[in-house]
Amino acid sequence: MPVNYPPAPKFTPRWMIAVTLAAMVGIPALILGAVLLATPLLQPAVIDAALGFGPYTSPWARDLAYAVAALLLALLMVNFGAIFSGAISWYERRVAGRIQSRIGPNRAGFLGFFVWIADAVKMILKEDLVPADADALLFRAAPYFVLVGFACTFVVLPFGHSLVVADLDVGIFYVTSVTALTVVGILISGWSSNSKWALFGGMRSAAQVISYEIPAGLAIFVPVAMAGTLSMQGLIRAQGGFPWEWFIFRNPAALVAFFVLFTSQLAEANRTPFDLPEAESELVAGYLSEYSGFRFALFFLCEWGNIWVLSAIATTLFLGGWQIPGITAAQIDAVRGAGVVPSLAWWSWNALSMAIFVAKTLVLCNVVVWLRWTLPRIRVDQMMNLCWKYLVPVAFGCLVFTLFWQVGVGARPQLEVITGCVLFVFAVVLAFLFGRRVRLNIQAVQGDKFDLSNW
Amino acid sequence: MTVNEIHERLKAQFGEAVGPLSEPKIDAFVVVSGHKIVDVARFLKETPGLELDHCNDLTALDWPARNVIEVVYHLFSYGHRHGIVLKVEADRANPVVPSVEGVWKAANWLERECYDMFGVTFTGHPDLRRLLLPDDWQGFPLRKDYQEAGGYHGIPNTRENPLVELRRLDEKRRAERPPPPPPPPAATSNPPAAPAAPAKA
Amino acid sequence: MEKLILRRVDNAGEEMLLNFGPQHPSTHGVINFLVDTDGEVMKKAIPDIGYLHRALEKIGESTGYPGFMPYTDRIDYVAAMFANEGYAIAVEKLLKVEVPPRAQWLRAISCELCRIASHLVSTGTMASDIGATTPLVHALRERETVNDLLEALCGARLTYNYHRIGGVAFDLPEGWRDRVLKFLDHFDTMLVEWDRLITFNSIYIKRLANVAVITKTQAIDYGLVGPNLRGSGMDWDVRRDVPYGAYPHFKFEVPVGRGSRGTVGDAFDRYYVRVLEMMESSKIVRQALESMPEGEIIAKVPRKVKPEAGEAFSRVESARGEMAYYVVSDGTEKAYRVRARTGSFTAMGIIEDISPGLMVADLVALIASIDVVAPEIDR
Amino acid sequence: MPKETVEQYFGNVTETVQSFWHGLSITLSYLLRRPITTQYPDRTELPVRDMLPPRYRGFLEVDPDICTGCQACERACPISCIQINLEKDSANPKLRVVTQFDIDEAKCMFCGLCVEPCPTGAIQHTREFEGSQRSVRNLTLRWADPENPFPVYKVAKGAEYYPRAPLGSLVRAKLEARRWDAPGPEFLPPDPTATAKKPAGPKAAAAKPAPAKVAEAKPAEVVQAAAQAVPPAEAVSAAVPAKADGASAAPAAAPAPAPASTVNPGDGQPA
Repeated sequence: MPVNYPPAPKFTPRWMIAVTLAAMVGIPALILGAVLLATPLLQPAVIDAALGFGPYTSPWARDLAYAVAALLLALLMVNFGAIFSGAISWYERRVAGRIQSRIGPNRAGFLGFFVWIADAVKMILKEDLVPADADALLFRAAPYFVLVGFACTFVVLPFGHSLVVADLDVGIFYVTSVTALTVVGILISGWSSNSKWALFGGMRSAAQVISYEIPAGLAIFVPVAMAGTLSMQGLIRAQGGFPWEWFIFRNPAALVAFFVLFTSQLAEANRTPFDLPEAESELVAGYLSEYSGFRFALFFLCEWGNIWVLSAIATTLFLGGWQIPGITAAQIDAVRGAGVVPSLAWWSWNALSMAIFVAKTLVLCNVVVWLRWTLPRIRVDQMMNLCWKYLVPVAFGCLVFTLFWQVGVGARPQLEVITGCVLFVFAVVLAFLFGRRVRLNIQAVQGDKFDLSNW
Repeated sequence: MTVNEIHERLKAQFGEAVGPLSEPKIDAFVVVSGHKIVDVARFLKETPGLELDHCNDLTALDWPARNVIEVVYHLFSYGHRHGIVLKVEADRANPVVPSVEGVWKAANWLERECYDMFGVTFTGHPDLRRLLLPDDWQGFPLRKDYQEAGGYHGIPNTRENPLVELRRLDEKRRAERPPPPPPPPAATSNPPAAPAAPAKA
Repeated sequence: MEKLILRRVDNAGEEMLLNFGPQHPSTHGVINFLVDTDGEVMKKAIPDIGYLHRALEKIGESTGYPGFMPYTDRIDYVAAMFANEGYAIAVEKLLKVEVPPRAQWLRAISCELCRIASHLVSTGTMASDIGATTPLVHALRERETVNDLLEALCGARLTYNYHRIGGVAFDLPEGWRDRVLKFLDHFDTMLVEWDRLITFNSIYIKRLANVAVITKTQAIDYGLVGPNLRGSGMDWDVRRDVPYGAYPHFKFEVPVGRGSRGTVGDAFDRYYVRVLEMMESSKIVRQALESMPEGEIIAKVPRKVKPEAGEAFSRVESARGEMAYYVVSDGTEKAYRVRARTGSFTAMGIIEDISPGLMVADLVALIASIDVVAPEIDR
Repeated sequence: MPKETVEQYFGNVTETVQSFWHGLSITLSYLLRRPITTQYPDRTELPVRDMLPPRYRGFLEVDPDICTGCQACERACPISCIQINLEKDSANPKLRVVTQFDIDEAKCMFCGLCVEPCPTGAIQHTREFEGSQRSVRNLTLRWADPENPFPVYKVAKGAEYYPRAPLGSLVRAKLEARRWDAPGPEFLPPDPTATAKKPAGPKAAAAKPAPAKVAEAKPAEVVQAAAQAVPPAEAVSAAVPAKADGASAAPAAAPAPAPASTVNPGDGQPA
């Protein structure tokens, strides 16, 4: 059929592949590089030293400088969240496609990488609909609650050895409290939409998130008890670089607590199997039913961005965070130097620690994505059942066990080392068995074989 | 049990209310008088040895010539693997038949559909509303004399027929054109070329 | 319907009336449910159907006998082959035509492949309704292969129009047999993987087991047929118990719900019966391909189909249960009445009585587990 | 929720772990298998129509060169989407010409019933399926030019095959000749007098050259009977390698792939 546009090319043009690959590498490199540079340099102490602020400086000038720094950091972090959630939306669709024997997005750019940018542009250009009978003010405000709850967590999320916006003493506690803002936003959106489906979604979300805060909170106490601090950096510094020095392996209860925490966080982030608030086969789109355009995009930005948040928290608490194997945090501190700008070696170690942290977090992000495309959705009463009858008692048991464990470790420190090694070997064996299972799965189906083509 | 045996049992039980077994052209049926149908149905379902527990189908036939609407019951027994077809004749002007919903729950929807399509009123039915058609639909579509209203609430149900319209266009063009005597030989000389040329719309 | 809504307004605040459909992701077509809920728990779900009513029975009175065959495709477009077959059998009964053996074998093969395709949709959408999208795509992937095979056989992927009065339209294409056998080899192993991927997933089982239990007596009383009836523990299959076509020549088992994960007749049983039926269909296709007789594929049927006056009733085991055609002839070229009794129609009738006490999420499971297809309900 | 025993409680946990183990291993294994989808339509190996099986029921195509004007297809069509008009040639009264052979492809349900009675295989389903048009009126394909009607084809006695144009070439030419957003023809305003006639519409119009039609019916049926005796067209076209364009064009009732003269590999699509 003659149509009004030229036929699509048979192959992706070279320049498009080049541009896409450049963007794939460049965008993360740019944003992570900015994080690497900005977070240590925009700290009060560094600003004071750089601008020569002393005890006699006008508080106004100092506050202005701090405010500018804070704004810059906020901008950086929100952008990091947005870019990550966009990129993972593409990645998730690609992985989902592959899991489902499909290709996934493949039109905008090589491997369809620019689809998330296209989506964002499309969402912004769409009409911002407010239903006639909706509570317009709350309806418009709801996405910002969600966004604020999401963005605020980045204040304490570490990226590397010294790469954190603010290492609050109450770090992990702060995270659990600001994420609660998200549920307020969802509840408001569900109520104000004046739609029964949205109301259902909002109510489910409220019930779910609030319930799962409890096992999550209890599970968080396990590493906190082991480290003796609430500070995110302090929790990481209490662990080591090698896997057997991670909290997850150092204590059998921590292993269990990790799964409890991860499950609860999935529920708090409304991810499958806990995607009840927006269960598309039951509630059409749940609390999102009436949203369109940019507000809809904000909800999804937070949803996908939350994958990073939950993975980063789990990495921080249990998986050794940014710890570099063989190098202790104190050693890195030592090479900083006395100048305003740290030494090159310090930057390198920090970059390496960031790479390690990002890698660990991305592994967990993959798990989140992978779970979503494997599991069905749980029912609302079963969700409550799971929380109160399984996760809460187990988390509580873990906490009590850890308290005794810490007493034991205080008496015999080698206990932790032995457990760490044993559990690590156990994990490796499990991973091997799992890999074998995967290989057998491919062989079991007639006609299927190992094949990585047709991406 | 064969259809004949079931029919004999029925005949013995209900006598006059059960008509003769139709001459089995293909599938034989029995005409039952309307006021007895619930009793017959219950008898067929509950009598040991018959146990026609499956109301396979319930529908109707419209016979304007005989001025009746026949309600047809296809019954079957899972246990004994036999079945029978019952028919109840109702007056076309005011078809009323007792409902067998109390005997087979399946009849609930089947009777509603029958009401919807034929206008047969099933007395004793708990919820005799239109099923497939909207509540405010006029008429009973599967009756033979049903006339389409030509739309529903201003929604037309016809589409222009391009075949007829194109034909009219052709005829008009031909009428407008002066009849030329020379073309005919030309038309016969190059017929194969004609289809290749894209039809001028 | 208005009356119902008005009644609800009286006790507004206590209960909520939810319009579940007609445009809803998991109503499997255009069906509306008026759901009366108290929070997540339903008081009642009242089906409101007819959105896809195309008056096929009325159309059947105006097309000739052969001309109605393509319309039967549209009765149940997920499993069109059975509608073809049922109608053909009914008209053959009227015409007293004997179908040649090869045609009967071809019918069985095409129907069983179609059953696989239909059950794949059913089980796949069920998984998707429960929230797992991956199994749906895997099921559709296998179904595409079946569709390819049927397309090569009869030229269409969905509305096959393959059966004819007196036989079938085409013989097997070249190389088709090997393609089918290759697919079945793959498919059998795929089903094992399918079970591991979704059937025995603990969340999935928890969502389905003990949900929307239909007892055996209820199932019979409400006229449920096919996998829904068998899921309730009734050992009944038209193919085996009222044999037609080539089925008496094949050995196959009839899977019956055993309540393996909960109660007999729960949603899981109905689901699992379908999975097992796919395996049986695969067996039947293999046997049929092996024992395929030679000969004509269509009986001699006059071009003007004009059966003598009378009526015929045919029953076939469709993917959605027993599909019955009731064709009445008045001796002319056009049928006096064509009636299609479909499995989905009666299955819909039970929802209202099963729904009280279920949760909204269970309604989705119930609809999926009785595998209704909107066009088949409405015709 | 019924009471749970301790075994059930822990059984739930182990069952969950086990089933997740299997489920996750399967989804992971799919990352290492080949997706089955292809990028449509620009990355397929062949144009999609050439990958379809020969029996595929796409757009209907009529070869006017071998159309006998028997109207069997028109009668077979359950939805009357074919309309044929025969007239006597004004110059040669013995010759009948087809002045209208319209197929409403928008209405057609691609059932294939019209193909079966055709004595010469003039009407066939092709593998063409892409024909979207902005105006639905443009989907009525006109196989006879009313200005220049084609004469009916006389079947020679004992004809083994009919010289059919390669299957699909005609309909493709027709579809390609028209832009997708071409405006449809302007129809005449509704005729107030025609309302009474309308229900009988196509039939009444077709019945005009009545005597000719009756005469025609007889030979057509003879030919049909002959066509039934030979193996169906399909078996033949399936035997021919399906790749070459127009292989499925092997006309109905041709025992050998005889009219290969018309099968021209070069005249397919450039790809």
